[in-house]
Amino acid sequence: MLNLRHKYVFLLPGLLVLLAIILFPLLFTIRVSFSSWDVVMPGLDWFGGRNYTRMWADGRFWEAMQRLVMVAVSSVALQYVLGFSLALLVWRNIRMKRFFRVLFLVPMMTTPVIMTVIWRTIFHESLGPLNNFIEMLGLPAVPWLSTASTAVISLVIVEVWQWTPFMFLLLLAGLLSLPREPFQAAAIDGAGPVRTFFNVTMPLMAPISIGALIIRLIEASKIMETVYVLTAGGPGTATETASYYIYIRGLREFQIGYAAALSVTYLVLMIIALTIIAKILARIMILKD
Amino acid sequence: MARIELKDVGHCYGPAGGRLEDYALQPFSHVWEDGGAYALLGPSGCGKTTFLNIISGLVHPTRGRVLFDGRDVTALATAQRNIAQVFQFPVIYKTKTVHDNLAFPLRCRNVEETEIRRRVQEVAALLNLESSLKKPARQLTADAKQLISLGRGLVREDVAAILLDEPLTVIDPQQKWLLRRKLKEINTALKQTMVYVTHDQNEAMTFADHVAVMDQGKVMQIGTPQELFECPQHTFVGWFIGSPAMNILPCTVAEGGVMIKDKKVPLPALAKAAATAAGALELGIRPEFVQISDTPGAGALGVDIREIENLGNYNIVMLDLDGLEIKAKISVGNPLPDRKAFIRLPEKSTHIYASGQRLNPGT
Amino acid sequence: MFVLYRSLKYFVLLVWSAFVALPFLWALTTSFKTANGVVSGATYIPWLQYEPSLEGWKVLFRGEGKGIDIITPYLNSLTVTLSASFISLLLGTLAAYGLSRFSWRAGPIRNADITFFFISQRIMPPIVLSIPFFLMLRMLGLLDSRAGLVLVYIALLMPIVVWVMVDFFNNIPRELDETAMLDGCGPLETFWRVILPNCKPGLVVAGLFCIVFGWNDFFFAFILTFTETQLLPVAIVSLNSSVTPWWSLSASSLIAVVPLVILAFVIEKYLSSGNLAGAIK
Amino acid sequence: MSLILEAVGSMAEDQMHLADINLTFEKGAFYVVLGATLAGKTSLLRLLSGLDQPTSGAITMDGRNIVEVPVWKRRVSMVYQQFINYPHLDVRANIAFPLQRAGLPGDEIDARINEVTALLGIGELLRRRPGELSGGQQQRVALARSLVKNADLLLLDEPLVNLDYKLREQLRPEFRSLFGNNTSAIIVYSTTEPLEALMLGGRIIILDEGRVLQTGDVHEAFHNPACETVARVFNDPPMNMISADVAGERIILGDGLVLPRSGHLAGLPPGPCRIGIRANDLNLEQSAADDMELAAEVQLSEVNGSETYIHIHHNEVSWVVREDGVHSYALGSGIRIRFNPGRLFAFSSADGRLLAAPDNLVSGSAVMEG
Repeated sequence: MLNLRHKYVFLLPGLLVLLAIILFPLLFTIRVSFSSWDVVMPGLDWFGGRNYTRMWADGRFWEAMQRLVMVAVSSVALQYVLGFSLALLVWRNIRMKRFFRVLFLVPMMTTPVIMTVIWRTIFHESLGPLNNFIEMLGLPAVPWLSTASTAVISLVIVEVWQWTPFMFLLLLAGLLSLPREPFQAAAIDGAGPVRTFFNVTMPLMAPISIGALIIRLIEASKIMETVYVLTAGGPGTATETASYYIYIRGLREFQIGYAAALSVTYLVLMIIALTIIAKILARIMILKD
Repeated sequence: MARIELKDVGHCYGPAGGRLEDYALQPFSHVWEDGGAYALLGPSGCGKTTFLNIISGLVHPTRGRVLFDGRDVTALATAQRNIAQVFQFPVIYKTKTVHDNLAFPLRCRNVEETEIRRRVQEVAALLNLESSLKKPARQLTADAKQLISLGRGLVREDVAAILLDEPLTVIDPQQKWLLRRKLKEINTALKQTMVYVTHDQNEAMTFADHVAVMDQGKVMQIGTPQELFECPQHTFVGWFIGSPAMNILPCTVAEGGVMIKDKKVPLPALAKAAATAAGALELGIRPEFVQISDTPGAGALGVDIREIENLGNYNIVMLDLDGLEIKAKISVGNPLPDRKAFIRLPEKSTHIYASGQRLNPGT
Repeated sequence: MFVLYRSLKYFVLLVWSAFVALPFLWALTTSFKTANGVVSGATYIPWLQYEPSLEGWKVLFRGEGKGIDIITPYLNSLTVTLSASFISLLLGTLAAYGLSRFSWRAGPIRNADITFFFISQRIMPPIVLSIPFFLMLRMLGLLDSRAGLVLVYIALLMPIVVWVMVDFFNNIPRELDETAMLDGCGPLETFWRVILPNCKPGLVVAGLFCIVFGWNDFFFAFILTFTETQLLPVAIVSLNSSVTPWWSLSASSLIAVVPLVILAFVIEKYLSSGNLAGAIK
Repeated sequence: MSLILEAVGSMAEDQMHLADINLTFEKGAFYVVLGATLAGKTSLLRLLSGLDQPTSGAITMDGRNIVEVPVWKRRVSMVYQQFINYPHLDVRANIAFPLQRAGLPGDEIDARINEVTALLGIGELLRRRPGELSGGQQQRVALARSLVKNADLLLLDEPLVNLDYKLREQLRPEFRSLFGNNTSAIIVYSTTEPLEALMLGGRIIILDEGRVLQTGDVHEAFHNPACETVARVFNDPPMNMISADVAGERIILGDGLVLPRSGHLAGLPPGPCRIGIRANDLNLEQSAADDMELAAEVQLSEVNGSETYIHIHHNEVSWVVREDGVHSYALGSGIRIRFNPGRLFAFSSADGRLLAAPDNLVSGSAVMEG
């Protein structure tokens, strides 16, 4: 690698801009988390660790964290399975290949909140097409957004609709870059589709799969806009995710200090969890030479 | 193990029935006997990959038929043809051990486990892979991985032919000769029909008993390495095989000899063969066979020595015959004339070509 | 067996296609309804099941007071997205080149760590940043302005650019840079004259991602702007009030979403040409 | 103009690439750097170009330290083994690129491009992009771009290695005539192939494991390899070696082949030594009365161009015999090898130094120089 003085011209502008935009908010948040800043008394006083002790006992926050993990993991897992299956279906030559590929990419291009608004009308208990369809089949209508479990399922459906295309895109790009020879070799060795998938396709796709899973887990860990539009956390607190709960505390109730403490905890937990997941995935899927 | 028969096989990637020149592989017929070591040789784009794909079943030829031991396999897919193939880049199942890699084709065919173990042991012994059977295959070196690819073909008893597609591309230059030797050894020991595809003259000539030289979709000559070298049937083969290439000299026929640039060379048999031939005539002789001396004599041609390349063990002498360049290869130690020299072209090592095709003086 | 497998394959493809298309088709038919058409329950086919009306579409272009003005937010979204994407692309590409071509050391920190720092910004939940951003923009007097949003979006989009471009540069042989330098180009000239013209596919892909993520952001626009500067998603979601006008909501959603759907064609083209594969590792 | 390397060393990531290099390059001369893969050839060329900086030692041009001069201010050209051209420019723009950077006027650029493209036979390709060209054509374009600058220093790093055998055969003589008339530049050409070095001539620098083993005239070095390693590197196939013992008036080769301690070997000190013989000097037929004879088994016969290399094995001997023409020998068949004791090399078994070399046979070089 070259070592030139000019190199700073390339890296520094971007690095400094990013540091300036990110570093201040981060340090500020950490500082605020030790203050009692709220709507009554805005300002940076010293409140010690009391926000953190309050958080420790805040069942609603930990429930929101658990729910986040559940929603994120289940929706990403579904996206992976569906995205991979669809990618495999349109990978080789089929009729109307381009049509399917373009169509399958479309949802990720659309604005999540806007599409969620549409989904809300689809899930509407009495006027929405989903229940209309279910009733046509002679089944009882489902109260999609008004009971706890169905609301979570609705949320997962919207997430899957929106983001399976992203998984599909990354995995299809991966499949298209695979060499042909291993597949020919497997055919020559007499392997059927199942054997070929587990012995050739999966091992070759492992690095790309890990990348795609991690990227999607990172994005999914931030779920909140969908919740805001679809259910507003309801019914009750049944669909509150960590981000959404922090939003309520911080920007609805203006408990800025407490929200900051939640934010810091949330961020740290996410970094730890994602690092561990990345390591585990890498160990399971990638075999070191 | 099988005899491979090609009957008027040709392929065209465009619409069928086009002009013959558009064929990626021009129609031809040939038989590869059971157990032989064969090579397909030609520059990139010569059609050898199409040829290989027709045999392996990846490409179905526009015309003609492919027969394995008399059985028509033209329409069969790769998996149904009972062939094995070693690719340019090593293909292994990287999640599996060496043993499981070798066992894979047998497991796919539901062979009994004790039988699998026996076959794998046998093949591993042959390939010197016994000590690494328990290792994950991905940890082996490139040449060992190529042996595993080969081994997956060898464990099967039903294999009609083993195809090798540029198998030495990623092998260390120092290791190449060992792997070449292993391949030859296996061919000799097992009498498997093996077809080796390469653009590298040396590899083809080292491996195969019979080499098919191809150019622009046409099979130019099929013969033993020695035949290709000593008796090229086409000027392309004379140029492509051997280094330096064969001297190709435009000529005409005269009474009892051949005229090169107004100089008569006494090559009566060649002149007779070419007497009635149509097309441009050329004389071909390899630099090794050009005899050079400092004294004129019967049938000798006077030439100027233009340049001498001293290559340590031998000299390449560039000669000028009235503007025609002729190369001669002379061992060091043999005295060289100064500036002016006389060359002789021995008739048994000299060939005559009409429109590039060799004319046989025997007829 | 083969026929069964093939029918199954097309069946799955069609089912998923229907699932993907469902919200769009629903929005399309709803956009031609009126209050009557909506409250009578789910209907699908105009004329047959309900009387179609263009009211949902017309109201979007009537401007303030008389209807819902969609044009101003549209232009705001366009300006903010394009400016932020352009700046991110510029800074991110330069940084990615610096990371790909030169070696960096600061204590235990190496190239890979800096690259990771860039990319890791994507992990930052918007909610964590929202309050400080709010205060920061207020300090700078940029609250409720397009410039303020551009600044925020740069932090959001630059990581994506670095992610795509570092890998892209790593796949351009170093010898190309060296040849340019041997031919008399300084490092900046090398980058400008030789490297940049050869990384169009990477730039297109990175740019597309920027536009998609920028155009589709809702949260920051929601928190950091109020009345002066309204972006499209915020404008549309604000329709989603107590009495929801489903028809104009659907019409405006389709208008907001369609331009990016066209990008799906572009991405598919790059997908086939294999330019995307390099970006994912 | 002379370029001097003094005690130059190069390390990267705790790995030694070059050590203690002392070399002088003179204007108008042609240098071949010969060495196996990873011997340090590329490292050396990169130091000369200024793309890399040495970790120790000094590089001076006419007495001036040039280590700190950035690459783009030097007058250096380099041809890589990969075919490096600007993919976004057509052939003409590729070749014009360095001239435009140097600020030459348009008509001068046109004139130089015409000249160099005619020289390299790529006049027909000017409007094409590098991606549309064959490997050989791409390398010609890269070469044209390097030549057109009239640089002070022209570096070629194994330029033929990625081309196929017939193209190499075609380009080598072209290189020879291109570089033969050079008077104004230092040309350094690296290769792994002894044949290429011999064909191109000039002065040789033999590298192994980051050190210079021998410098001097190419043919002189070929006939008098400084040490056993040079003898291996500078012969293809590598020189055959065998351990020997000098006792009294006899030299015992390996497992008992005995030859008299006479002729050029008379001066060998008693005790163990290493004897080398070129594959070329092993024959299948008797050529002289005092030929030594050895029975061996064929391991493989390899065809190489118009020659056959026969790998043979006999007890501890694993040798290669070079034979003219294309022949085939069955694996494992018996074969009798003859050689003339007058063609043997002797090396010290302690440090590999050359002890004795056969007399140089009458060769063409005399004619060439005449």
